[in-house]
Amino acid sequence: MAAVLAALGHRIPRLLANALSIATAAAVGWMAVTLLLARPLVYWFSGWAVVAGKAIGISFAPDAAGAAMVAMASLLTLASLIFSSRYFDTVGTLYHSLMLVFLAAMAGFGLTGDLFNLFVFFELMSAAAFALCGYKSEEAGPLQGALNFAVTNAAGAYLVLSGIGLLYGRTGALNMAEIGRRLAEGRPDALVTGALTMISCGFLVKAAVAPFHFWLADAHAVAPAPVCVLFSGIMVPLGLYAVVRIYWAIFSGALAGHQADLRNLLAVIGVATAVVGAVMCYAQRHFKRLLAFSTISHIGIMLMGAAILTREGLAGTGVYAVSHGLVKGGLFLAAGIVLHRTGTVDELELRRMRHGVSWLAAPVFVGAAGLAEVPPFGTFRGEALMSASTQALGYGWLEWVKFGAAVVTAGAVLRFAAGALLGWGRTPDEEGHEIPERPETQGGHRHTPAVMWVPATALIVLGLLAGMVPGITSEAEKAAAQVKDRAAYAARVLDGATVAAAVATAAPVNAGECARGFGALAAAVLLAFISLRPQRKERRLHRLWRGAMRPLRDLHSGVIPDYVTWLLLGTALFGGAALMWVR
Amino acid sequence: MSAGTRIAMFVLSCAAFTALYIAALCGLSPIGQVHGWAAQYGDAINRMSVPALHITDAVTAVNFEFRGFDTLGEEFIMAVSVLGAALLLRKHPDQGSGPPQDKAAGRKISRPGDAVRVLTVGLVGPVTLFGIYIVVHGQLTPGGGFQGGVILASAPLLIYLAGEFGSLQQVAPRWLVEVGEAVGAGGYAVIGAVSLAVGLPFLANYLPPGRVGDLFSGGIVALIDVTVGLEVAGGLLLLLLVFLEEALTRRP
Amino acid sequence: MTHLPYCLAAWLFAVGMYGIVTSRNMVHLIICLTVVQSSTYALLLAIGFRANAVAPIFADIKPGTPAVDPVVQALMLTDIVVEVTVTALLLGLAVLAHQQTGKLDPRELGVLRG
Amino acid sequence: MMWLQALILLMVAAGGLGVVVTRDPLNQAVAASFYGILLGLMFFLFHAPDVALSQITVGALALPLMILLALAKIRKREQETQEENRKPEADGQRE
Repeated sequence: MAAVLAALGHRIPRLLANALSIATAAAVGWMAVTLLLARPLVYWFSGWAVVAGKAIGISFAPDAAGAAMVAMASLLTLASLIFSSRYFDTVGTLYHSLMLVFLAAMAGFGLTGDLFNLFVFFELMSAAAFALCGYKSEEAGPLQGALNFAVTNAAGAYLVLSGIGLLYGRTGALNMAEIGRRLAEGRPDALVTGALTMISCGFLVKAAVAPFHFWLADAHAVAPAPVCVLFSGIMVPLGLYAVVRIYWAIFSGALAGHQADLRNLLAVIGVATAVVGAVMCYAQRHFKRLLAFSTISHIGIMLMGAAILTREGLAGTGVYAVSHGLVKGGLFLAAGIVLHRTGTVDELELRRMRHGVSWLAAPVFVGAAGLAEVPPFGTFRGEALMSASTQALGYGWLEWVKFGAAVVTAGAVLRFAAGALLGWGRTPDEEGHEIPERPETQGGHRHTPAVMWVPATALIVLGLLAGMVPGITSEAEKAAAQVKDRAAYAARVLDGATVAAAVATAAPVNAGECARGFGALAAAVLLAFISLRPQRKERRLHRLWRGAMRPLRDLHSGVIPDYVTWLLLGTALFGGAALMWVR
Repeated sequence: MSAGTRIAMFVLSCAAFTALYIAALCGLSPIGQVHGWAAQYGDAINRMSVPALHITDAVTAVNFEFRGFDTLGEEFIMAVSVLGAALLLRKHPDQGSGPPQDKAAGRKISRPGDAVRVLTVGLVGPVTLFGIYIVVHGQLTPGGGFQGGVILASAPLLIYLAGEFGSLQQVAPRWLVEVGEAVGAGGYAVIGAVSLAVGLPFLANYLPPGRVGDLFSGGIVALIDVTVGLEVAGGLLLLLLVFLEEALTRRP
Repeated sequence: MTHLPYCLAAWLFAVGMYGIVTSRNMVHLIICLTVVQSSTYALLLAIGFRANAVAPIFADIKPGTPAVDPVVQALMLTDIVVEVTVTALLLGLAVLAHQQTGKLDPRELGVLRG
Repeated sequence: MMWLQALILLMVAAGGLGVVVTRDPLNQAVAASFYGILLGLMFFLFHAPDVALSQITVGALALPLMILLALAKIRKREQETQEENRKPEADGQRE
């Protein structure tokens, strides 16, 4: 318990020096690990707990999944703070305070057991993120990216709040366990599906799932690289985490008869997200924007894993999310180094100039292998976990979509590493949009300080090692079982019941999966190779590709009214589909 | 997307969304007729706030006691957006900074008359008093740290309206406002942490509840009320000052 | 008829969204966003309302008198703070974006495309 | 439900529409302030005096003030741009 409280004590980050803020992030991480290893507990703030079956106060109900998210958040914050200690020259304490509040918000978001409290932390996270995104306020790009980000996410937040209002009007409760218990007593109707739609879509905006994903690429392309690490590595997966959490804690009882319908709906959204993300990723030449679209694609993969609604699927998603966050964080830091040294992350410009960052190609290659789900990366272990139950349920085709998305995103990253960093191949006449950008740092461009390359490579290596931690899959399965068990969760929070330890069977890694992983890497290398060698014969192919991409590119217009229209359309479709189940 | 496509798509999806929303709303009980589980949270709090806490304003009881942790988060949202605004609107080295001068649009043309100036400056005192009154009576009557804080923040702005930007900077220099805001936000957390020190859960009430209707009833709620008042007054004033300086002095 | 007050929430949501989608000025768009947010106030207020009840202030009335739900009112207070702060941040961003680009029309800002 | 409450609901509904269709931001700031007062009245009539008080202070006071300050800044910048545009023209004529 002391751990939770101490985590809160750190919310007074004011005028902190570099060292102090790094120590704070490390301390929060240590506490999260303590929570992770401890048994699930419930902590009631203000000392008001349950009176006659009604939760009066606000509770934190951390379990392994939530604690793992917090540990992840603090690890990534730690890495980006170390990275930025030499990164910005005009670094003020404002930046550190914002980063720490951002971390505190993510921690609260991962641990809380109260629906409205979840919303409060969601808003706190958003407010800090908007400000961090617009950090380079002397340029037009970051401001526009932050505006797009802020307006769409604020609209999503109001959707969430409306959904919370609906649930409160029905159940008179704000505690997730209690709402779940009350909803399970009644029949599902338009209110239940409406609330599910509004809350899920609101959080899916944060998770950047198609068609709510537009803001992400804009925000990531322009936010400072260390901030991108947090956005891509943990904030976006947290949106997905919230959807998983509210579905299992609140709606799984009431909608128990509609699991197959929900599975189909989420799988379709996941496929759309993975495909759009992968294709757009390949079409980028701005490295940060390329990585941003690859994040969208990988969120689609994670959504497909969670959509299966099985223990293995959830556990796989968790392992995948952790490993992906580490690898993607490392790649964004690498992008930050490139920007620091050369003043640009544009593929074509980098190819034309002589730069001293060719060595970065090595970690980026390794990172790309991580995105391609090659063993022994954590992404591979996660994918292997997901695929078993996906195939058992007859959704084998999803695996092919995931395979394709992994190949294309990894191929695009490899293309950047080989083409821009090593200068291999010929210049493709690919036309992406240029984003005018100033370097984020001033002075000292001649060398790369250790505080920059160490975190970057360390994150990628950690992503590699994550797959080799003994027992990671069985622990993840135990955590997933906890998340899934609505009745046990409610009993723990409302009745103070102790949790029985879940048993998990460690799935052996089979050879087919390994072959699949290496196959993906081979295919990605092939893709990168082809795109760097435009033969005369293939010119026509290129033109065809560009023509086909035009409409899709045009959809990503950077215009807020468009984004909001997509938001409404997506919500209406989701809600319409959900309403069909109960009619 | 062309404007036409956008509107067409919007009309379709908004109509569908609104229909779904209304369908969901019709699942609520008729207005004013809430009963059963749905009514019990509110009823329980209405029942408990006077006997258990000696707080006569149940909304304040929820805000600062039963769900005090939400309010702590809310204070941090306020603090973060002030930080954020300061970060965004900070001066960049390449932007020249002249001495602060009043250059808001239209202000050069008409200075307010003496009578207006005397009146607005004269109002500062009563408004400040009223703000303090609203803050400290939070647990008794409608109002509290938040509402009172906003009123307090508006008092120094009256000075600005009277056309005295210079005096505004003297009355409410930025560092003072910043300190007030920091004390407000930090104070809340410190009050909560003291609960831990005396062996209670975070933010639990450790002071005697006092007499019903007294100014210092409600235990730590009265204290929290004041810190929230400070935080909101400081935060809002700082936001307005940032915007004001932005509007008055910054040159591209 | 008994559900009509709830529908105010749906109306405000739709109207605010209409404003955002058709907006030609960032400041206008941000104000429309506050209208969308006010729909959540309307919803929460209607949910907490009780017929034949008083305000949840027991200074002058006997404790135990039927009163409206204080919880949603506390939520609305939080909501209002969120509104001010998010609006302030957005306005700051819009002002800065105008400084950098000289444009306010959300349809013309597009630096980021494709 | 009393007729007064029904009336204020209708007025808020109309007020929301009014804020949205007021396209000029300066007029809209005034409309938003008025809408803030309407919302405050609505809270008051639905037995939420705490919320009413904060809505009136925020919605009718703080928020419009922020909008006005933002607009003042934007207008100033526009004037400067116009002056800058005029200057090169004048220079051009001199040559």
